[in-house]
Amino acid sequence: GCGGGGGDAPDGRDTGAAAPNVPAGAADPRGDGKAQCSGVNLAYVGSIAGDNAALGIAILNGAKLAVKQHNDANPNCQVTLKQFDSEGSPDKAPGVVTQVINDPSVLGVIGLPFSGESKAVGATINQAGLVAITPSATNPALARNGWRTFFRGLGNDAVQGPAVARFLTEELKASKVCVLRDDSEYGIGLAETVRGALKDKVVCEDQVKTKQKEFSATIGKVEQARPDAIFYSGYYTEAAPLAQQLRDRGVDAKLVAPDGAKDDEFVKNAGDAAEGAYLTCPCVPADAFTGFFDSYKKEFGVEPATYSAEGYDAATVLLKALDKGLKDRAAVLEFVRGYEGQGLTKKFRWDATGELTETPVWSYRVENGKIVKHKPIGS
Amino acid sequence: MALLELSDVTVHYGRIRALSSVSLSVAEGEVVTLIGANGAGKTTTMRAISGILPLSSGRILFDGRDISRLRADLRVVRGICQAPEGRGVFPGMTVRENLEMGCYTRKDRKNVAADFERVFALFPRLAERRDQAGGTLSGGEQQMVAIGRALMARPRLLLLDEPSMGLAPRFIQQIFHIITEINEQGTTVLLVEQNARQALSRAHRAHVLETGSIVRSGTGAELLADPSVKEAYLGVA
Amino acid sequence: MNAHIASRAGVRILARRVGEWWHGLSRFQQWGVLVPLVVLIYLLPVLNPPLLTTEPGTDFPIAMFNAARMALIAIGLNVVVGQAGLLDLGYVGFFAIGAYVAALLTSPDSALGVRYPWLVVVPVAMAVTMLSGVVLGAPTLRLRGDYLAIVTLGFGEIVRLLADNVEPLRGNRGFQQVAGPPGTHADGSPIFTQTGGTPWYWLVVTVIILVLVLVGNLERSRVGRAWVAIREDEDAAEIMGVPTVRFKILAFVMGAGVGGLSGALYAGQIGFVNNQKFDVVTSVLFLAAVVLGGAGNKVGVLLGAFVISYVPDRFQAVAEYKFLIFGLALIVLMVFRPQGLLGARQRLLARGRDAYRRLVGRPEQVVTKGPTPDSGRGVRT
Amino acid sequence: MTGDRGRTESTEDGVSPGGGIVAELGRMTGEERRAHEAEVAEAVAPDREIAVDVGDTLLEMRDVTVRFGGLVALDAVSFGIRRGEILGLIGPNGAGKTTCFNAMTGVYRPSQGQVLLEGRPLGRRARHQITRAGIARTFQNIRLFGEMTALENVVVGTDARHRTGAISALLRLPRLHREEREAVEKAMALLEFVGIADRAADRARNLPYGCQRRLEIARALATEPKLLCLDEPAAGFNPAEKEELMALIRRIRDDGYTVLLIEHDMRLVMGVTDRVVVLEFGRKIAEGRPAEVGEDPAVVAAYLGVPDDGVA
Amino acid sequence: MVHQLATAVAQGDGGWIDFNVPLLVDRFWSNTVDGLAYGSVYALVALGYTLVYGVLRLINFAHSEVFVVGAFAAYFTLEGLGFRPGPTPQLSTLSIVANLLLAGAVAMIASGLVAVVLERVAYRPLRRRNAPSLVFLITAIGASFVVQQLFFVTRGANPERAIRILRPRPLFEVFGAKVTNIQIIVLVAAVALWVVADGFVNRTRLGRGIRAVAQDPTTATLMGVNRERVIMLTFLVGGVLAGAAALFYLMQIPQGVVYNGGFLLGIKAFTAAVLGGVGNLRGALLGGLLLGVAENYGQSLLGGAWRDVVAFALLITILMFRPTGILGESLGRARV
Ligand SMILES: Nc1ncnc2c1ncn2[C@@H]1O[C@H](COP(=O)(O)OP(=O)(O)OP(=O)(O)O)[C@@H](O)[C@H]1O
Ligand SMILES: Nc1ncnc2c1ncn2[C@@H]1O[C@H](COP(=O)(O)OP(=O)(O)OP(=O)(O)O)[C@@H](O)[C@H]1O
Ligand SMILES: CC(C)C[C@H](N)C(=O)O
Ligand SMILES: [Mg+2]
Ligand SMILES: [Mg+2]
Repeated sequence: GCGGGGGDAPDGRDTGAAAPNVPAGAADPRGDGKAQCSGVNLAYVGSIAGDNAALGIAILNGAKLAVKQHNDANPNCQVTLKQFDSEGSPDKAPGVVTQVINDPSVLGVIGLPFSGESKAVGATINQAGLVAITPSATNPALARNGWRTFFRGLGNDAVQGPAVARFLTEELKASKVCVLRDDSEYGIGLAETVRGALKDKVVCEDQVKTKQKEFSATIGKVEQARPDAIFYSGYYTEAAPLAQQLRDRGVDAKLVAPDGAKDDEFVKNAGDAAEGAYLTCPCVPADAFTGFFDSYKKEFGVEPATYSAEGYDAATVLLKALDKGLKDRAAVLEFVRGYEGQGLTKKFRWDATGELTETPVWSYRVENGKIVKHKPIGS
Repeated sequence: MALLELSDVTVHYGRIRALSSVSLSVAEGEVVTLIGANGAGKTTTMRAISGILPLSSGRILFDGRDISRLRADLRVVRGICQAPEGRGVFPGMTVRENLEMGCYTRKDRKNVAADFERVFALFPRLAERRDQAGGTLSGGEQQMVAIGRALMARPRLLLLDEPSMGLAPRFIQQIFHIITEINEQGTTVLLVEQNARQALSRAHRAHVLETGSIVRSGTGAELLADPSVKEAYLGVA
Repeated sequence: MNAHIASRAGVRILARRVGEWWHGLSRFQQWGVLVPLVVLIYLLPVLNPPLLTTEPGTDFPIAMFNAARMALIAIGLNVVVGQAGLLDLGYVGFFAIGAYVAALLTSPDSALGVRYPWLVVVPVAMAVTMLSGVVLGAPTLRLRGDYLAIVTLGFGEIVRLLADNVEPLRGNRGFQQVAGPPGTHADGSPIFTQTGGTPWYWLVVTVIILVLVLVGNLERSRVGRAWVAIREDEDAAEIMGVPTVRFKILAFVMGAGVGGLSGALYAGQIGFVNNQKFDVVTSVLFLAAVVLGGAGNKVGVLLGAFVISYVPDRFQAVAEYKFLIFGLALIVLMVFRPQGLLGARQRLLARGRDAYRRLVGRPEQVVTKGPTPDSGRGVRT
Repeated sequence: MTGDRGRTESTEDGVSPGGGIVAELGRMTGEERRAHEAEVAEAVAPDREIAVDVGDTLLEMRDVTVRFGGLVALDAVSFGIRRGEILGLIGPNGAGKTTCFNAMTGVYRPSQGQVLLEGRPLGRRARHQITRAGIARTFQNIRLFGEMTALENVVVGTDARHRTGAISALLRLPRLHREEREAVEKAMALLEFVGIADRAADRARNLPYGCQRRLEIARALATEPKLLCLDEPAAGFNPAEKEELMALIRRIRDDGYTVLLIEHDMRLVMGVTDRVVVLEFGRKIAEGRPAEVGEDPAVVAAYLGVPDDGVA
Repeated sequence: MVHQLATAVAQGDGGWIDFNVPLLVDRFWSNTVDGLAYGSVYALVALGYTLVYGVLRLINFAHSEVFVVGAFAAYFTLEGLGFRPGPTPQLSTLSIVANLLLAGAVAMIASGLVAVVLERVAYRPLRRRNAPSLVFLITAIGASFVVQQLFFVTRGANPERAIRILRPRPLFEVFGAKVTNIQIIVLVAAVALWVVADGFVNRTRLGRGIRAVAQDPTTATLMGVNRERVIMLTFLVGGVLAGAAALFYLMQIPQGVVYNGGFLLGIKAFTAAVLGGVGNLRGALLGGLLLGVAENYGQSLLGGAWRDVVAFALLITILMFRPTGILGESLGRARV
């Protein structure tokens, strides 16, 4: 449902104060410290060194933190978080997932972060009966494949898309929008919903390709259409140079991009061009969860990023299953299916397709070279 | 003193021995000729002297200094230049540029123009074709380029590997005149020829190669008269 | 340094000895060696030998399947590059076409909305690829040497870019659940799955043996000789009566067919096809397999393919460095054995061994490439 | 035969000719040898009707002109080659002799004029079709398949006459076996015929120059040509070897082939040809019997030069 | 089935290819200008391919990595000079020029050195062992992997954050197309470098040596040409040009510093070399500029996604009509 946050925020700047604090009763990976288990592990599968790795690493670190806290607190239940680099790409993921499936000690997967790779391997994971909680893949169609093992730890783009459209028209007052997208499952899907919601406000469209660095053709189209705002549906790797080249060419339409671009890498790579850009995300600002924020920063030397908290939450759910002494994949699957509990970011309870019921969306903004939270824009 | 001296030179192609213990010498100012059947190792000898084939054993002295291990291009600097079998014309260079390559290592640039004239006078055909690409020349024309190019180097020792091959009879005679002439001007010549009668009659000394070894040596006249040489290489005239 | 040279010479002598020993055996004795060897090869994924294993980095049966698939590709490419001497840098294009045909005909993502059985799909994939071989070959085979190479490279890229841009080919998103061969175990679970490499491996090895026999037959016939003649001197070949264009297209088509077949197999095993796997680098890896093994030598090419596919899988454990190691391995191997792991001597006469023995009293000169006067080897520096 | 003379190398690990037909040849008596040679001749030209139709025109050059940019390499050249003869084509360097060959074998297309084989214009036929129609040649700059053995080189020539398609090769149908066996027999006989049988198993590139020239002849013969074109076959031969080559050319003709010969060695030309055509600057300047042509002052001036001593 | 596929193709939103002629017309001149500037990068890299190809008949697959080295070298130099990713600093013209020159010089030196080292490590041993030419291709690929992976291992998969010291600023207009300061600098410098390289190869003695080795290495040796030195020199010149190209590339695409950033560019540059006639220096320049411009027209007409297709389709078409490239190979072919 869409009851939540957006309307409540009195004014964009100060919503930080209204952000959820560590919610009462949020699940803690440490548990009671008496868990007993052995030979059971979890796996993170996602981009570690490949494209858009920063997004993946933020998640991985969140999960690592959860596992570390768990292991420190539970001497009799030492869980290893095995890491598999899918390089974020749908063609690499199948091979990697095969590895994971063929490792019998892995009882649950945190991942895969991106929609494209998730789609490519969903059926295989399903066949293996291995539960996988994605902390970030947002393509709505993922949940409609009938995979029993697929669980999404956040809102999908069917929520984010309309929120973006509303944001563009209501908040930014744009009446002419260019919708640009990349060629990923995620980019295409999200652009589709945004376009559907914007209807005739869309004055130009174009598609860029994964790893593209030169965008003169796209910019030519944009220049011709003279939009008030540009929505780029894709990841930061392409978003950054695109933004920069748009500005170089003197295009000054407002730039909006989704969670795929919400990373410091975007700001760093786009240089001055990122300034003032808006980013949307079905993720909750992590700075409010002070405990998590501090331990993360202490552990990794950097602040938590986009989906760190979601990664932490997903890992926590799976750790709970292991703490119960579950020893096989089927049992863990059943456990997650019936799971109900508060996490850092939201309440976790999945429907039959693996979707959550509570799904906030926020907007962020680049100010002085930093991404700062802006306001909740939907749920 | 000998300008060039090969002692016990052995050369292999892979596992195949092409020269076994060949010793020969060429004195300054001489014309020496090598004759032998197909595959006797004449070309191999020339290549070994020029340094494009490594020796398996033996030594080559040039001007009293051991050049057995000297790089091929440095031997050219020392004054050894070869007009190779198969001509080796640079196909994409014009006749002029090909000839120019002969002077690649020459220091005395001022005489080059005169040498061009000399070569063009010897082979008027080349003068006509000076801007034609080497690769499109006829076989004989290429042979002229190869010889002309070697002359352009003004070497101390000129190695000619079957210079008459592919030339019209008129030019064959001319080639032998040229050999005599440049020899008289002070160039030492080592000549491989199938045209044994001509070669022997113009050579000071000659060697017969058979299956990689020297089987007979002597002055040109001696070998011309040698019945076994006559039978094998001169043809029953 | 000296030891290094000595060991190098040692390797060469050993290789020669083995070669001579093998060719000295009678057909019957050769079979006696071959059969157990083939059995051993079939058993590899089951044995999972300790030193050879790629685990924990990569599942061993899958690694073996990958190697076998690479071997199949290498055999196909070897027809084009090794035998006919046509440098093909776009072989991946054929591989891609095979994979895409399989995907289009079996994936639920396909706009065609059909799910044909695998056994139908494979011949269709091969046919389509062979056709594309003609399409590429016919207009471009007049080009010589490296010009052909760059055109094939362009062809491979165009195939990939079409996959990128043509809407129904789904670009980066790709096709999932591409079908594999039919068959279920007794308990009803499918034999060919994405996670089980062994059945796939057996399938591919069987296909390889079949293809080897056929390609070998071609090699020792007029066709194989025509290919080598074209490789050696195209003008002269034509003037000696070899219809060069026809044989070049034939080489392309043969190569393409095998490429398409391996593409379809690949798509089935991995279950997913998108535009990312079909870039020039992949093409170049295929080529590396051929050259590393010894272009023109079928057994060599198998070995080369094994190395190319195995090294990165083996070093998965040090994932970050695997391509670095791989690159170094390529250089070192090639510097050590420039003629390929096994030399490139081809036999071009049916029952040629007997013929030579009878006629000349010794086998043909099976020296691997030695120095030639034109090689400049003698140029010391 | 000169095969034995041609052999040079002594290999270190003792690979030597050993047994086989070649060694046997050495052990034959004169009688046996002649019988064997008859056999060889039979294999080389199996069902050739020797010297039928001698005299009609096999190949005709009709006003053939070849231009390279502004350069006229052949200028309206016309001459005919009669079946069964040995025709010499001579002329100074760059006169257009090789260009003539190239025009006949489809390497160059004449800008004007026609080449007719047995009265039919060759037109725009592809090179391999011209070979199948019956013209074979050797090259002034040797063009062998270097990595193939001598035997294989010749077998490629025989392939021009074979019908094995890709399918029968793929499946080893019986035709393949038959043709393969025939091809090897015939190729071997041809190698013997030109005198390099003992080198059958060597790679072409490793043969010395002279043997390579012989191999080219064998390969050309293997295509069963009606007309054999030899471009300076004696280049790189010594006089004794030239003698043998003359004999070989004569035998080729006696086997029923027609031969067109480019050669600069006048003794050879005078010795074997029936007629001679002389080119200069792309034009025909003389045609006739060798003795006549040799005396023609224009030919002497343009080509032969004033004899220096008795040697050619 | 074919029918189904055809309908599926046609239905993909409004067809998957549409011809946007108005856009092409509208942006014709600006496409031309951009294309020339971008094409000069291709041209400089293409020169390296063409030189090496000319001498060794070898597609130096590692040349794209030589380019990458140049890019990293330029980048690190700028970083070393105290510039940081993010906003472009305000600098005087003089200081911009000086910094760019310095970065360019370092890039050229680094690329030149790497090219020479590559030659030593990957090619020379093979030459000595008389390897067949395909093998060179494979070690080239191996070397390419190694260089690439060294950057990958040390710098990761993500592009370096863009450092820019010069922002594009339109200087003047040609037929309504803005020409920026960067484009002018790049074009002028590229052509100047080409002139120097062409003069070197075609007019100097060493240049003649290069050509001789290209056409017949053995005979070249017999004429006294030091083959190894010529080869080294060729790699050096090619590398230096690639280093310059890397700087020009970065001026236009500052995000381009990444371990595999040379790959596509390398292929395009090689395509350009072949397009012009490989082994032919003029061809490399022509091919590079032509490719740059044609790509831009193509992407306006058909959409950005088709940019690369246009490049390769152009190549294939041209080769079908001119089998040795537009200007033809400069190395003659032996006659039959
Ligand atoms: N590249 C090679 N590889 C192997 N063997 C070779 C090679 N070149 C020449 N030979 C062998 O070395 C021997 C000598 O050859 P060489 O070319 O020196 O003979 P030659 O006397 O010049 O003959 P010709 O008169 O035919 O030119 C021959 O037996 C030949 O087969
Ligand atoms: N492809 C070409 N381009 C330009 N000129 C050519 C070409 N081919 C041949 N020529 C010229 O045509 C003339 C005739 O050449 P051709 O090779 O026919 O001579 P030839 O009579 O065989 O001479 P030789 O006895 O020297 O072999 C020569 O002057 C040659 O330079
Ligand atoms: C990590 C996220 C940016 C991933 C993105 N939401 C996707 O669905 O692919
Ligand atoms: Mg010789
Ligand atoms: Mg000629």
